[in-house]
Amino acid sequence: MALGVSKKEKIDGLAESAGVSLAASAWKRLRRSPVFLIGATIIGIFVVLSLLSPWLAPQDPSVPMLIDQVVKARNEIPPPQPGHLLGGDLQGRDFFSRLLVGSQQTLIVGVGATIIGLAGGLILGTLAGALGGWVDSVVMRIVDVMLSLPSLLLAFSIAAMFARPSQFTVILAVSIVQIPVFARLLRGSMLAQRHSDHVLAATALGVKKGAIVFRHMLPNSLSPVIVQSTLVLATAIIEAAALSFLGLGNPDDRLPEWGQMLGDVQNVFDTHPHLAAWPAVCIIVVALGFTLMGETLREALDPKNRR
Amino acid sequence: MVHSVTARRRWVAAIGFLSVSALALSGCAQSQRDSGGGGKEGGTLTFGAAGAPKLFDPFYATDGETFRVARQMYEGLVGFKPGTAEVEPALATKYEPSADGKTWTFTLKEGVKFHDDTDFNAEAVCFNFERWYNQKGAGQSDAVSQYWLDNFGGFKDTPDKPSLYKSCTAKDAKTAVIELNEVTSQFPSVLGFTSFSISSPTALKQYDADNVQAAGDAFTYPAYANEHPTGTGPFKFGKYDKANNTVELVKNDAYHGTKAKLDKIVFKIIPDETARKQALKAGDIDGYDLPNAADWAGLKTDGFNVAIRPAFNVFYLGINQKNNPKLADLKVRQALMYAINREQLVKSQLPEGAKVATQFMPDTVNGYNKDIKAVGYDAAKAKSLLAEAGATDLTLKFYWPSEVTRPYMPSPKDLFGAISGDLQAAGIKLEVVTKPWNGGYLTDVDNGIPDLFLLGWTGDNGTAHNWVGTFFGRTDNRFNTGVSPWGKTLADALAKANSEPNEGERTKQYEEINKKIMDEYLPAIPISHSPPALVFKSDVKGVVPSPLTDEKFGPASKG
Amino acid sequence: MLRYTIRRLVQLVGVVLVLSMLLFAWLRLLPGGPVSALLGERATPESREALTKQLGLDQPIFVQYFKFLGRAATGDFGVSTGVQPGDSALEIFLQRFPATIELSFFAILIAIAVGVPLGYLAAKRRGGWFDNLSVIGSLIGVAVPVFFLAYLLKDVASSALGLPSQGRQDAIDATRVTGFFTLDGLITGEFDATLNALEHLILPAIALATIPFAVIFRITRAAVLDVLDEDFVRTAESKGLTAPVIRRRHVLRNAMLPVVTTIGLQTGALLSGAVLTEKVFSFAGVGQALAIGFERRDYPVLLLLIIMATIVYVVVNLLVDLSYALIDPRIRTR
Amino acid sequence: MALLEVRDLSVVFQRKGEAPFHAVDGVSFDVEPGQTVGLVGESGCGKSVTSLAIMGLLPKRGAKVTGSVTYDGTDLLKLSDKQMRDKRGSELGMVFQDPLSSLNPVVPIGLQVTEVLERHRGMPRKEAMIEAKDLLDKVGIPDPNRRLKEYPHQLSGGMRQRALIAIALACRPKLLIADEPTTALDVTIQAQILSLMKELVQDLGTALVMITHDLGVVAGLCDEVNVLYGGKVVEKAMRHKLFAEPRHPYTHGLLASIPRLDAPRGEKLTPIKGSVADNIPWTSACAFAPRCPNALDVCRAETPAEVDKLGRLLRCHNPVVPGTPAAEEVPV
Amino acid sequence: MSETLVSVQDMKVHFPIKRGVFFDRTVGYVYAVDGVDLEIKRGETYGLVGESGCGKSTLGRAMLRLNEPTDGKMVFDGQDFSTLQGEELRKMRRRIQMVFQDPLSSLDPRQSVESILVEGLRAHGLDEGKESTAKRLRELLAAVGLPASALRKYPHEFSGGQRQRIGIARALALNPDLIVADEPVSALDVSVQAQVVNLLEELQEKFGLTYLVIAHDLAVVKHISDRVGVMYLGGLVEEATSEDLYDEPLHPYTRALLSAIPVPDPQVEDRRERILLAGDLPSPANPPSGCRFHTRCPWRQETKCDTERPALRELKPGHKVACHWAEQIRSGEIQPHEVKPVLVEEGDGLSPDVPLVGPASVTEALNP
Repeated sequence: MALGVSKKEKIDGLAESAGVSLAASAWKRLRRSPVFLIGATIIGIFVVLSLLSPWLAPQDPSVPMLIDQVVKARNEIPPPQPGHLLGGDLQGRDFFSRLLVGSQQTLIVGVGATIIGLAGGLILGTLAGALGGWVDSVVMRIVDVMLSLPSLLLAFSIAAMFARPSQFTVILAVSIVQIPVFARLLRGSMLAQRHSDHVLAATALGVKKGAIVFRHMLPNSLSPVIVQSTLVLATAIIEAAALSFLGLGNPDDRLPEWGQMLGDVQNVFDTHPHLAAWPAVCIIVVALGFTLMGETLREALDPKNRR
Repeated sequence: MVHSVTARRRWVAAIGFLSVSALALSGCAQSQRDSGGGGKEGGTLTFGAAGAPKLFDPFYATDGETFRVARQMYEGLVGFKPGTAEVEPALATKYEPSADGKTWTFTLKEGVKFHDDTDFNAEAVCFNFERWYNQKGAGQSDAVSQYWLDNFGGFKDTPDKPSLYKSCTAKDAKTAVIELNEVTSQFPSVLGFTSFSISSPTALKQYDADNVQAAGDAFTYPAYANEHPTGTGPFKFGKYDKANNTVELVKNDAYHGTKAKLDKIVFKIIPDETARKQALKAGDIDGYDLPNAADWAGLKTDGFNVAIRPAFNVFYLGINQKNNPKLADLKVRQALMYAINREQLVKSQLPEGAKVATQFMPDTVNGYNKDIKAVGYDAAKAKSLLAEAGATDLTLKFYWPSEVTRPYMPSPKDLFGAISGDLQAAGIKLEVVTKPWNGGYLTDVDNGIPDLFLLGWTGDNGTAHNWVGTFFGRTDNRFNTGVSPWGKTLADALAKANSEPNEGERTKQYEEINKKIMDEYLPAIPISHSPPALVFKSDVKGVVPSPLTDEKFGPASKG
Repeated sequence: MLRYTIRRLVQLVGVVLVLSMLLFAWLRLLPGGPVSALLGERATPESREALTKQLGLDQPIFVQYFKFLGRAATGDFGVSTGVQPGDSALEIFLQRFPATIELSFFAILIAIAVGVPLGYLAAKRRGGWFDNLSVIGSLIGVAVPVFFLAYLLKDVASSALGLPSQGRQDAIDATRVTGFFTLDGLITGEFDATLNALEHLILPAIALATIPFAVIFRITRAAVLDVLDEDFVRTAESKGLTAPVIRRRHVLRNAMLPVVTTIGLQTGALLSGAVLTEKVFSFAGVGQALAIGFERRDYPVLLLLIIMATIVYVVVNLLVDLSYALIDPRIRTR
Repeated sequence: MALLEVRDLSVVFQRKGEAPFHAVDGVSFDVEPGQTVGLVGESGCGKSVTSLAIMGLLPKRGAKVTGSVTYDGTDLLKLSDKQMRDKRGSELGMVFQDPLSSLNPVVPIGLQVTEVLERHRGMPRKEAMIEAKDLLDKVGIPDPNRRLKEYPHQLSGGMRQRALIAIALACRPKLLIADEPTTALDVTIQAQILSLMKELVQDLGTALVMITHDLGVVAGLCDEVNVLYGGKVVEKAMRHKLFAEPRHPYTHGLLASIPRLDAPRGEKLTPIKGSVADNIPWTSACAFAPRCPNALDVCRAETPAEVDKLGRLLRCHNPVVPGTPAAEEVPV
Repeated sequence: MSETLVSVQDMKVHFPIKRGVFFDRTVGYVYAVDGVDLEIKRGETYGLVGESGCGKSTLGRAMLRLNEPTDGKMVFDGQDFSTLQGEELRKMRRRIQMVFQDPLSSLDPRQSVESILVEGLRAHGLDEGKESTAKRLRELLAAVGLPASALRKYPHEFSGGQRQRIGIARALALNPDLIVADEPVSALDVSVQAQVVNLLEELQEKFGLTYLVIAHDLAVVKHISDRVGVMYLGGLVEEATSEDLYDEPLHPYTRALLSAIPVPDPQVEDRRERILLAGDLPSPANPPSGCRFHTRCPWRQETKCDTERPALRELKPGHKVACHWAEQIRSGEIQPHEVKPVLVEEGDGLSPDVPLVGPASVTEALNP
């Protein structure tokens, strides 16, 4: 145990200027972390690209404008040429534009899955953590059932159950898997909060139950959930690719998504590796960005790591 | 790599010999390939199959993987000329219809014996026909006796569903007379289907062949279908090794015709297409079916023999007239045809040898109308036709299937991409729906939910009825042709042609129908015929690619 | 402990029943299903209807479910419609299970053998370049889609290393005893068969091992870091114990607790990865069956395999919990 | 010669991108053989860091230790890692504050005792076990044979601390450092442990460095007391002298702010204003100045020097005149 | 002034121990508080003292209904507080406030001091307007000796003593009659403890508060309290005015406790006779029969002690004790003898300090 150091930290903290909330001080620590900055930069570029991509893309990503250069019979696809930086894909669409625009759909999948998973988890976790008793039991049994399958396999199974696969079902499959994770995470910290002195103090003050839950328990339980969300963003993007790979993804590829682009070209991996490599690299970089952010965030928010 | 495997096998054989007695109970499998054989005679051909055969009784078979294995062991009364869809004699040396076309006399080949050493004769033929006609319970299911139901109709105890088949009489040992209830162009070519191969009556009885049970969501089959298929073909059943996913057939030394050159055929089940390719390259298999069109060129370069089958299928854009009244307008349907750049699509998306379809059957089918010319791509024309029909603001529900490849549709997604691009360019708005082939697509298409859909057909035989008859022979079909007045006309015309006993007249009628379909009705838009292929190592000879995928390995040799 | 085990097993039965009910209901309510699978594009409305009736699919869903349960009790989980059409689902599972166990075993072995020492070293050199590099490496390991890595290994590494790129395909001619190819060779004395089986295992196992490796590495690192900060390590130092004793008895033994749990969770979760890896390497295991099952909507097989996956996952985790109790006296004595 | 001579010991914690932090700032004291020396102070005064520095247990990275710690003629700070390991546990024993976290939870008590015997006295395991049993017996653990096989969580807090003491004394060290050994315990247990330590130290002739924040503990146990503030010794004297006449305002204030059991009820406590957080660095001032009722201008301008007068060491510009009551201060 | 404000009657708090194969059933109880009677008069400070695990905190929380008592009731200002439900209970809470041990954990780290203080006001509709609230907050801060600038700060920016002041201000905000202070100074540095102790005393004078101070430090309790109750294993063993208790402890446990506390005076220390208790506190899940203290009592007698639980009885005016032999011990008739320590079984996880909710499995605990 780095004794004196932790004490020193405490003293440092006290010397800080007025009115620094916990979040603000966590942010202060984050700003100093180069790893976080790398992650944040990656994500920043990714988000900006995805928002602007429809205007940045030199070509329409859904129009097979180079189809005359596609010859399936000889496994030929359009090579890079003026106006088409990376050539065309299997259907003669501009590959570079698809990569660019793909960032948008990828962001939608990641954010969508995270939001749904988060919302479901928040509802279940809050119910279980705030009410306890039989509600807790019921919620946790549901969570148990969901957790008794490895998560990716559960996502595959859920995706396979939709009669009509689409972008939305992909998001749903990936997000449902996250619900129990969020729920348990939240329940755990809510339960801890329930027994914490400051919640007791609020109860003793006569603060209403609802206010205690939403003003004290929930906000103080959110840190691990926020961290998890960041990590889920990465997972969702990777899992969406796995779904596509298994033919469980969004079959409609007019609006491209990286995972789908990667999963769809498995048959030509050996002959046109660049069709897989580009989206794969994009996915890896973005997933890494989110993970870096999540991990540094975890460190910054974890009281144990404040040393 | 190949070398080390070979060397190792000899070594194992020695050890295995010693350990066999000790491990007799474990059901161990010995080295299954003997690569020592050379020359044209003998040897083992290992063929990469995409799936496991469901069973070995051809009558109950419905899928290609099952037929592939069965057709090496069985023969029918008639067969198809190698490489064509033309009927030729097989177990029957001669067959003649009566004047009314309802009574057929088959003269049987003599000296033919089943694999169980019993005699093939007219009685055996009639036994087989009666067996088929007398299916009970689960045996009557569509999923089991599909080919009988499709081609002969009902069974003996289904009076509400009459059968084409009436009776079979063994006039003498080598003459069987079959009576039909009505005339059809299909007969006797249907007897060339592997389903209607002749089995040994003794074995059928001994192994309880008709005992099919529906269990849960599937069927279970008797011992005959699983372990004791007994036909007359050049190969006999060896074994089905489920642990290793291989089916083994051995040479029938008592074959009545030219004996097989190979000692053994091993069908090795490799579900993954890429894996089959790699297995071929690694020398683990000698050939496989349905190589990805994109790989053909590469395989050829690597010295493999890509055997392209004559295209015997049709890929079409299905139109359902029911939901959108605009689609009942011929102009709109024609606009769709003009809008699609079929030339381009065939060139870019389909394998070598694919052709634009001018009608709903390939040119090898009787009744193909040579005079029909493919309508060229003309987006402007499409637009003006739509305008004429007052359908400038057309929105169509366009279905395409995921998770499937079909010989006529190697990559539905890419085909959809090309077609939808063309349609949109013509100003048609699309509401795209994708469903898994076996997870709702077929059901929805059958239930008439889409406006446009992608589908196709692989022919069973060379009769026109098998094509246009199947598509439009009734009015409540997938295209809902009954919505338009001509739907009934078309169905009637098809029924009439089918029951025309005179072949020349029949052909003429079909040619006319085809012309009308394309000019006046246009119930759907034929797009292409694309050839599937097989690929073999260069030392494999003698397998003739068949439009019906009716490849016989009897004449094949290796090395 | 026994009480706990029984309790967990009872819970497992409950979970399996609920799960099977949900899966069954859902699969039955889906369009398509067995009828489409059996009839294909040749289906007509009549034939569909007839077959539906014949298979009893028109009966109320709970009737169907109880019938299913009854059949399941006798080991009949239905017949495959897509993976190996016509084969019984149970047979498919039994036949493929050893392959997946073998693959998972080697994958987790690799993950542990590399992850634990690396994690320990990184923790010991916390903040140093070795630590930073390996942490970033592990993060990248998690960020790479498994199947992409598998393809890289298959297409690039296999030719570079001269290893077979196909799993379990061409090792057919050895004597089969247990279904575990590596073991069979050892039992029958066909050592080259074992060697061959191992060759076929290496690349898929590496692909499958990446994520467990990354996770085990990071948990080990974190656990060691935590333990290094513990008071009892300081006590051990104050006793003047030698570094190896402190490492083994005081640091690692305590750090192992979360690591073992993670290993268990990862082992249980390997099946997810196996679906992807086995598909890429055409490795004839349960994962491949699942992959094909998903693709071809083979519901009987999917139903059984998913339930089996659940059982395996829960049992593995139970075993881990129990092993945890073996390591940690605080839990053992409860 | 003293058994332990600590001279000008300083510990500076240095973290990347942060100002160095002087946890211990020039501490000097001696421990004679058999003597008990107290280090007293509040949290953050550097007393624990001092003990860790003596034992060589501070992290190598991030903590810079200067000065000298001469034990039996050798400077411990100059010893190699290996040499230091030989000393720890055999000649230098240490007892920690939290007996639960200071014992390895997954190793039986027996092994935790025997391993030190095996290491330093080269005993085989069997023999060590017998010795361990005797040790547990000696520290008052009932049924020692059974306890040897048990794990820390199966023992009560008091028993755990006894076990820790047994471990620390297993090799009969000449010096025992006890870092708040009773803080985590209840008073009745504290009394047991303190009396045990007193007894054992006397029996073995071990010198004891007692680190605590509790002046009561020091009053009953130590021969000499060092009062630490902000990493420096501010006052040092024999215990009777120190308690009778505390001269440093901090010592004086501490004594006045503790409620005493034997004081009549109603007597007001006199707290020291502010908290440790109000410290200013020693560099050019007295760290205690902001809280000091006696503070003069010089206190904020000049670091007070250590003055050794009449057996009392004092670091103060304006010491308390003996007999004055503590100054009443408004809080904050 | 001597009117009774709080009356606790036969208060019991038993925590069920649950386990089972299929369903959790109760297999035993942790007898955290097991029949306590006490009265607190308006304006006085009642000190509750005892070692950890004796149930003093549980009793305090049960009185506030922060734990539900198993049995018994608490009458507060003539009203039965134990039976109040819902909104009535919530309203009533305004009058009884609590100060916690750990000043940091009892303050919501995400709220500024202002919102911490306003919360209680708002809950009881005392938040009447921006102006008046702001004024009230300034008053509160002034009362506890914090600058007004503290309002915008967050708890982690204060020192321990300052945080405890915030905690006290929060309790004060509602103008309570009773403040239950659970170990109010034990987490603080020695030099700071006195500040808080003095503050509590000042506030009592200023606002006429009644205190229940719960602490393990007898010196602090003695200093601050008018009357002191000593708890051992869930029950009161002695109750007296603080002078009385110190001058003449009647219960053997109290005697031992008093003798164990070190005094910062070498002269006193050198002279003192210590009564060292053998062994540890028995587990409250399995308390000894008869007198709970008999296993460690140096005055234990052959009869009665291990069979009969002594009741709290008044031995002399205002001085109650629960010991069968109190008179004899007092008179010196019974002399202490040596006691062999009795093994105390720990590690069954039934410590009352550990809440009985937790993850269902180890994996659950470790796998967020």
